[in-house]
Amino acid sequence: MKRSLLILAVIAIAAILLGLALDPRSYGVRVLCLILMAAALGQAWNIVGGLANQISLGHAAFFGIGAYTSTVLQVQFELTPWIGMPIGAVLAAVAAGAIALPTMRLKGPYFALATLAFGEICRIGAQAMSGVTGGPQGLSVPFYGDSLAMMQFRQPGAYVPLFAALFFLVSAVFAVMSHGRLGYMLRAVRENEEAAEVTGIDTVRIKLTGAIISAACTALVGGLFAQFTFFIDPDTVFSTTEISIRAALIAIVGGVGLLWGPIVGALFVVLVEEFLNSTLSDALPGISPFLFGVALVVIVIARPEGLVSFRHLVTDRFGKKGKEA
Amino acid sequence: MTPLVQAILDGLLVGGVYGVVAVGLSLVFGVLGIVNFAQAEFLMLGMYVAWFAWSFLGLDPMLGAVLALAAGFMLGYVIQRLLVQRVMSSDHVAQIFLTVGLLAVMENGALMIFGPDFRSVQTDAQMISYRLGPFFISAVYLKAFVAAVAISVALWALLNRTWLGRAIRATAQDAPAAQLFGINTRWIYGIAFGLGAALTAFGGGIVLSFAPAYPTIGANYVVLMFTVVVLGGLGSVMGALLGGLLVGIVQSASTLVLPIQLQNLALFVIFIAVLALRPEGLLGKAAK
Amino acid sequence: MTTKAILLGSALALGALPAMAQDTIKIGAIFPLSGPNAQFGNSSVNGMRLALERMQEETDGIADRVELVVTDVPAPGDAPAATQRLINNDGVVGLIGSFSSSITLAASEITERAQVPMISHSFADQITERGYEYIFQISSKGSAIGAAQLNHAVEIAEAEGVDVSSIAILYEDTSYGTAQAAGIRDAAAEAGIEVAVDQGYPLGISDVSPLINSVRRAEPDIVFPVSYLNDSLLIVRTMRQQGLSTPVVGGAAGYIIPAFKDGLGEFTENVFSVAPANYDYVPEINADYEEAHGTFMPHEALMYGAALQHMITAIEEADSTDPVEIRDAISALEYCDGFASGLPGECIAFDETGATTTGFPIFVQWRGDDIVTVYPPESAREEPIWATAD
Amino acid sequence: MMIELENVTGGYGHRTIIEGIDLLVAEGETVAILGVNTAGKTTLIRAISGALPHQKGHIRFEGRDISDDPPHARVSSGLACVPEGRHIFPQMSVVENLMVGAYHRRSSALDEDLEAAFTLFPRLKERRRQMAGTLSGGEQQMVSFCRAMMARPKLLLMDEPSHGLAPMMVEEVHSAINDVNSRGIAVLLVEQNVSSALRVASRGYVLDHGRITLEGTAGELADDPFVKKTYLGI
Repeated sequence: MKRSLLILAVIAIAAILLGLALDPRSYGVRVLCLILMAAALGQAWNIVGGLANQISLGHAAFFGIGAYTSTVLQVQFELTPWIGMPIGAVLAAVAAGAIALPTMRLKGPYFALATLAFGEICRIGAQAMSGVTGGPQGLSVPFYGDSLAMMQFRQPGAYVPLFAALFFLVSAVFAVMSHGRLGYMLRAVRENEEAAEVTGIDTVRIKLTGAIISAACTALVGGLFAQFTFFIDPDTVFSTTEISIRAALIAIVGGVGLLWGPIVGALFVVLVEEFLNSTLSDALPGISPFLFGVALVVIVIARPEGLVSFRHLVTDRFGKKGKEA
Repeated sequence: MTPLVQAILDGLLVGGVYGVVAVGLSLVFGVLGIVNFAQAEFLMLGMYVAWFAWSFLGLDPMLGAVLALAAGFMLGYVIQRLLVQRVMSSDHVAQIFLTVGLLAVMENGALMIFGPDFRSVQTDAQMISYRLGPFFISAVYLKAFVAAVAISVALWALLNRTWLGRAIRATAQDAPAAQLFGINTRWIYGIAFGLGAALTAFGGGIVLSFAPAYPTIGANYVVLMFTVVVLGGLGSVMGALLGGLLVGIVQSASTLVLPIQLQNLALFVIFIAVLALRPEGLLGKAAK
Repeated sequence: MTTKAILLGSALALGALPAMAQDTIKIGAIFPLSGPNAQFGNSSVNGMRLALERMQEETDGIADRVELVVTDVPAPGDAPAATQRLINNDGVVGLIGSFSSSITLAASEITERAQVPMISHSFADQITERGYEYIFQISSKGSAIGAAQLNHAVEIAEAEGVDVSSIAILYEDTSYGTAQAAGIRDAAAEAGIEVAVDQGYPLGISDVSPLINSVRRAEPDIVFPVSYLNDSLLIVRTMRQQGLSTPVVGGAAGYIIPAFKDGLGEFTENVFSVAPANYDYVPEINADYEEAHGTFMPHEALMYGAALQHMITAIEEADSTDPVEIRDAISALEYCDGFASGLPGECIAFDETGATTTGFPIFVQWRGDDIVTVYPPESAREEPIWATAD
Repeated sequence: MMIELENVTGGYGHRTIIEGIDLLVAEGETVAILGVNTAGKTTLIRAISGALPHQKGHIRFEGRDISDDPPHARVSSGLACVPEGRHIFPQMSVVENLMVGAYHRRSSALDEDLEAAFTLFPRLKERRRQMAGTLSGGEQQMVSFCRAMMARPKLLLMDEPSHGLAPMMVEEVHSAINDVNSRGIAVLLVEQNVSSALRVASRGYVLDHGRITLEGTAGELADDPFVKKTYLGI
């Protein structure tokens, strides 16, 4: 575990140094921030998706709650995101607890669909509560210029250390969890829930803890996202495709349940997307998301276990019918 | 009382269409065990097929829907054999993300092939409604409902009265055992996926009679389809059809008490509650 | 690992390149070319290309050196990266876009900080109410358009001796729908008109019967729907089905595009809509557009064409490719030629917030395959016909 | 020879469960395979029915090599299976379950076969319209058995047919096996209940840790000291 933390720190510092080397106004620096953000998002998802194998498709709920909490507090009370973001994390944790209770027993696609519906509920809720959230018209982060106290800067370069720190924080949480008792128990639950219960593991509590930590981390990413883009609306931050599926995708493309999975996944997803967008976007509308879809299909077919592989899938025709839920 | 009856009537008619659109999703899940996130793209495809049939052959969308059925079947069968079959024994994660990738490919492929234009049809039925005392029955939704009922009956007969149907159901319930009795389950998976795609595409043809086709139209229906299927019981064919009627009625009747903006919120809350309390669906086993 | 390394390297190298070429001047265009608003994004870009072409033919100025860098931004989440890329990699000196308000809002956060000017025709009031210096809005704000949708309709009706005492507002719950509905609502309150039905509905609704049922029960004098195409077709059809003859006054977007006619045929006749601009001011430009694209020029093509011409003229006036100087020139310029002569007010000029000082909403009415400007009287090409549907 | 296994090795993934199996069943013969729980009996049955993902060696059915045939093709050759755990189709009626058994023939002339099945187990006739999932364990075993017979097999593979059944039912199942056998259908029977298996079968093999360790006639095996000690508890 110490080695993992050390490598993570080296990656984070390397990212910061790279950020310093690049022009702080440049697109490259923005891409660097996006990669770090994607890695943090994928890693936060990985806590429930990877360690407990609960395929959540509703993490946009927590991302959105994080983004809206810090932004609303900033707009209404001029509260700094340094305080607003942790409050958002707490609210997201509460939301995660609330949704975990009815959905925890669900498995596989059932869990995925229930969480997906939860994300949609949050999106519709944010749209309807226009008094607080600004409704469908969205919310702009007040412009303070360069202000460390308000966590905002003119140039994307200044965000690199923030994203690097967040990336390190979330990844370290994952590393500590996966090596620690909690991670061990989550894995036990993943492999065989009944057996885990028999050996005295309180599976409900374990899964709840995992869900809450994962949601809090996701909310922090959402809060920093709002500070980085300055404008949020319900369709963006509660988006099933742009946030929920993307968070899962990053972890899955890299390798579910692995510390390095979301990092590899974030590099792959963000770079391929940005590469396609910057080279093909004006050539033929739709070609870049089309090719991205093709890449996804090819990866899933060629390496269903992700780019970093680890899991032995025993294909027992009698034991596993592909719909064990 | 009149508004409520009218709301139920409206909900029932459009609910039949929801049922047909969603039944393909349920069939695919029931037989293959795969949640197909790309299912709504077959609706989009069906709408385009029916639109071209209307535009170039002058066919009513209800007839175009039959062509859509055939096209949907062929495409679905090929996709299953070439792609989906390869992840049949993989983890759920791989299965879900294969279909997410397909969604992106199909939606953007349609944009590149058909362009971004809205394509709608004009039929006489669109502007007519029948009056029954104080009630209105929209001709276009009535036609859609009749087509939905007809295809549902055909599907029921196929599943329950033919060797192919028995093979499909046997594969859904216990694929390894089905294999032991001479059922080529791989082939059945292809047929079932194709059939699911065909039914959703047929639904697309019907939908074209009242809504325009464009490349991202599937996104408007995807959440609705999942709701219908979950209420009816994932994997249950008849449940999906009944679930469609139920969703149509809930959507329509809820607007008498709730702002219509929140109609989907109400559906999702029911959705999660059903999953948590009755994962076999509100309409349960009896419907299968 | 090697492919990844190459991708990473190339992406970052792209960022480090100063991409400003010597003789071409690049202007960025940010529009949804895929996704649900793709059609509107495409026609906007078509209008801009036509505007550039005509300017290059007609003048010997800087237009010959202008290159339009178009990029697809289907959703607000994609806007920041695309905007940054256009500014830093392509070296655009100004941006035009985007069709939808939320994309414009997201993109303008980047242009403001990068100090690059952007001209938009999105409706949202917030766009020029954040105190930003680099964003310009050539159309009236959503609230003003909503107010005009109500006030103009009432004026036309009352001129015909029809009394308006209660109305229905039906709007989709998007940024555009809610903003404009708020404008209608406020104007109704001011005019002392009862809002008998006030319903927002989810985008992509598949059955509007519940909405129409409530309209039928409330019996308003006018129905004001604000929506894109899908819902506009459903609303008009369902009303016709039930024999409701309440006049419909559309809220731009779905009501003034060629596809509206494709979907409704003869039933579009005499349907009113508010609009930010209409092509019948500039028949000659419209003829060019129609020849190239087969339909009349929708308002977004006209507006964005005008926006581009304004920006090019401002670059010429500034005699500089420094975005800050261009911004000042855009702000100072009153541009009345070319596409701009097709806008209500027939010119483009901005106040210190970047909002338009010349533009105002107009009323159009469907006549056959065309839409004609009918109100206010000083802008009208033809007289409005207040005919209730039979 | 009905079926002939030559040096068959197989398992799941990288795990080998059975190794170097040589086995014969003659026409009309009933052969038992004995062994403890983890000996590999079910794996062997799956190798024969074609449901094992990885296998090597040769399986010949009536002299024809069927090693590479998928399971559904082996049914048409004349092989039918009563799988372990019954594997009936729970949401199909009894009649429909039986019809699936005749799927490879897809003929409409099923009434005769259905009648034969109902004669064998009259109780099924009473419940012909009932969903199979709602039947008792013994009744489900009857369905599973009849379903296999509907395929009109030449060789019937039976995997633990008496597992989890009441003693009365066990008797009924074994008498049904005798009945089948008397009609000239060969049976390969896997049983944990060694004493009753040896009463039904004419020959047997003992499987231990995936290998055949002993073979002989039922009488020889019943007298074998190792079999006595290990399986019969004598």
